[in-house]
Amino acid sequence: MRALLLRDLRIATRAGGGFGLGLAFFLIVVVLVPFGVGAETATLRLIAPGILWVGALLAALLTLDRLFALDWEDGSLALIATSPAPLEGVALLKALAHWLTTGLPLTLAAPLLGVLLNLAPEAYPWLVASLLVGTPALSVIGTFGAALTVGLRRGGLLLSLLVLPLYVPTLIFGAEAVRRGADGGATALALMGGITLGALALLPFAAAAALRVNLR
Amino acid sequence: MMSLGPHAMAVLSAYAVSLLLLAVLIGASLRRDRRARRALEEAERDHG
Amino acid sequence: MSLWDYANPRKFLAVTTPLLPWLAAASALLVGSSLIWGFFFTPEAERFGSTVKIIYLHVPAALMAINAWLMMLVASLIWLVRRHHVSALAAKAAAPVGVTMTLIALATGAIWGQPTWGTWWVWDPRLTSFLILFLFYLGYIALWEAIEDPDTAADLTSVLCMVGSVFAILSRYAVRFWNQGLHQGTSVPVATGGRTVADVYFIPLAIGMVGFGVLFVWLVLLRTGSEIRARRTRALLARARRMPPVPLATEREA
Amino acid sequence: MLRVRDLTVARGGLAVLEGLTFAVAPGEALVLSGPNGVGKTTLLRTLAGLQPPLAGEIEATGQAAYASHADGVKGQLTVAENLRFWAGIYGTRLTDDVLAAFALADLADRPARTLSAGQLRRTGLARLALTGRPLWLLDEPTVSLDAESVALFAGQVRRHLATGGAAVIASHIDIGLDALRLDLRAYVATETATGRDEAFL
Repeated sequence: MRALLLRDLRIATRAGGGFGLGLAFFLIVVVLVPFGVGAETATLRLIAPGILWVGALLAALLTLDRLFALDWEDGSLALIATSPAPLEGVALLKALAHWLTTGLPLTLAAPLLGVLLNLAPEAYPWLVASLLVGTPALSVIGTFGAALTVGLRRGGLLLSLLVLPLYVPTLIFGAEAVRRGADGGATALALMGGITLGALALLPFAAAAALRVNLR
Repeated sequence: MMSLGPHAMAVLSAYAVSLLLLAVLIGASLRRDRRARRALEEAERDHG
Repeated sequence: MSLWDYANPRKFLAVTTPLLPWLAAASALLVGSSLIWGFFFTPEAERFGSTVKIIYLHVPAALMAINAWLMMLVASLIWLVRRHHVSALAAKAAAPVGVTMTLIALATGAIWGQPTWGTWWVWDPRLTSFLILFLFYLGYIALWEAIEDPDTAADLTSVLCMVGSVFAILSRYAVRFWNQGLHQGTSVPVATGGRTVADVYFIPLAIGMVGFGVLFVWLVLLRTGSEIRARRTRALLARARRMPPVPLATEREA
Repeated sequence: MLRVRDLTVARGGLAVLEGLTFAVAPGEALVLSGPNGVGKTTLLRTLAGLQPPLAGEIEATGQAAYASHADGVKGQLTVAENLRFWAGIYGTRLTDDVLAAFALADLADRPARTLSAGQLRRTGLARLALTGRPLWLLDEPTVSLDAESVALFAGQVRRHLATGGAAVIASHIDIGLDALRLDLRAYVATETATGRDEAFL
C-alpha cells in the first residue's frame, strides 16, 4: 500500500506532475482579490480569513479531477482493483497524496498571504490551525467526488458541482475559527476537527464503493 | 376582507413566482410523460 | 401481495397509472382551495400585514423540499439494498419536484422577509439552509444526467444522496453557528410549520400542506411512470440492436 | 485451476454470453476467440472479478492476475520504478532475473513513455510475473506487436505454463500457442434477455 503513496508522490513531483499547481493557484487567487476588492486595508483585514479559506478550497478542488483520471486512462485503476490492495485503502492514500501535494503546502503558504491581505496579527495561529485541521477534509471529500465522477466525460465540472456543497461546513467552521480567534475560535476548530475525522473515517468507503461501480 | 395594504406587491409577486414555478414543473412533467409514452408505443410496435 | 411486489415495474405502472387523474384532481382541489382561502379570506396579521399570506406557499413548499430529499434518501437505500429499479427511478423522479419546491421556498422566504428586513435577500440561517439544499439537488440531478448506464447512475446517485444527506445536516448546524440569525424568527417557524398561528390562519395552511403532499405524490408517480417507460424503451432498443445469435455449427475445437 | 459452469456475463444491462462451461488445468492455456464485440473483454473482466456474473459459477483455485491491453504503465516513471511499484502492491520483490527474463535489464532506467509497444507489453508481462499469481487473464496481449515480439511473448507464456501456471487469453489473432481454443460465437446470448434490463422487458 505504501508503494501507491510513494508512486503518486513521485509522479506528482516529477516534471509535469502538477505538484505546485494547487499552491500556485492559491497564490494567484489571493493576490487577485485586492485588485477586485480595493486596497483599503480595513476591508482586506475583514475579509482575509474568508479569502484565504475560499482560495484554499478552490485550490484543493482544482487538483482533484486528475486524482483517479490518470489511473483510469492508463488502466492501472482496474489492475489495482484486481490486486490485493483494498480500494478503501487506495482512496485514503489518494486523499493523503492529494493533501501532501496540495493541502499541506497551502497551509504553510497561507500566513505569507495573510500578510498580503493585512490579516490581524493574532489571527495567524488560528489561520494555520484551521487550515491544518480542515484541508484533510477537503482532500478526502474531494477524493469521494473524484471517485464518483471518474470515467465521465465532463467529470471535472461535475466534480466541482458535487464537491463544493460538501465543503460548506468545513469552510464555515474554518473561516469562523480564524475570524473569531480567541473568543469562540476553539469551538469552531473542534467542530471542524469532528467533521474532518468523520470524513476521514467514512468517506473512503463511499469512494471505494463508487470506484467499484465505475469499474464495473 | 381583501385589502392587501402596503405589502401588496410582495404578496402578489410571491404568489406569481410560486405558481409560475409550479406550472413549469407540472408542464414539464406532463410533456415528458407524453413523450415517454409515445416513444414506448413506437418501440413496442417495432421490436415488440 | 407484499409491498415489494410494487417493485416490479410493470405492476407499478398498472397500479399507479389509473390513480394519476384522481391524484391530480385532489391536489388541484386542495392546493387551490388553501391558496384561495388563505389569499382572500384571512385577515391581516398585526405584525406582518398582508405578507402573512405568503405562508400558504412558503411553509408547504419548505416542508416538501425537505420531505422530497428524505424520500430520495429512503428510495436510494432501497435501491442499494434490494436492487428494485422502481425505487431508484422514483428517487430520480422526485429530485426535480424537490428542487422546484426548494426554489419556491427560497423565493417566497426572501419576498416575505423583504419588508421586515429591508433587503431582498438575507443570510438567515433557515433560508441559507434551503439555498444549500438547492445546491445538493443540483449536484444530484446533474450526476443522474451525466451517466449513461442507468444502473451505474442509480448506484452512484444513491451513494451521493446518502453522503449528501449527512453533509446537509452538518451544513444546517454550521450555518446556524455561522450566523446567529438576523432576527429572532417569524411568528410561524418557517421550516417546521409549528402551530404558533391563530386558528383562522391555520386551517387553510393545514389544507395547503396536505395539498402539497398530494401534489408531490402525484408528480412523483407521474414522473416515475415516465422514467419506467423510458427505461423500457431503451431496453427494447438495446435488445433489438444486440448481435443476432450465430448457429452452433462453427469450427469449435475446445 | 479454473472451473466455469454455465456462466452468463452482461454488458450495459444486457446478457452478452451465456451457457459458458469450461475448465483450465495448471499448465494449460485457453484462447478465447471471436470477432470484436462478442464479449471477450466482458468475460475476462468477469473472471477477474471486476464485474459480477449474471448467472453461473466461477471456481478459481489459484488467484488471478488480470492484464488489460492498457498496461497501466506510468510514463513519467522508469521501467524499474513501475515494476517496483507493482511488486510493492503484490508484496513481492523486483529482482534482476525477472528483468532479464523479459529482456528489460537494459531498459530498467528509461522513462516508460519512451518505450515501444513491444517493450511496453514486455513490461506488462513482467508485472504479471511479479504478481506471483498462477492464473493469468490476458486481454488482447498481442495487439500492436510485430511477429518477433509475438514469438517472444508466446515463449514467456509457455515458460509460465511450464511452472504450473495457467492462462486465459482473449485474442482475435493467432498467437502461436498450442492452446485450447474456445470460439465465443457459439455462446452469444440468445433472445432471452437475462440482463439487468430484464425487469423492464
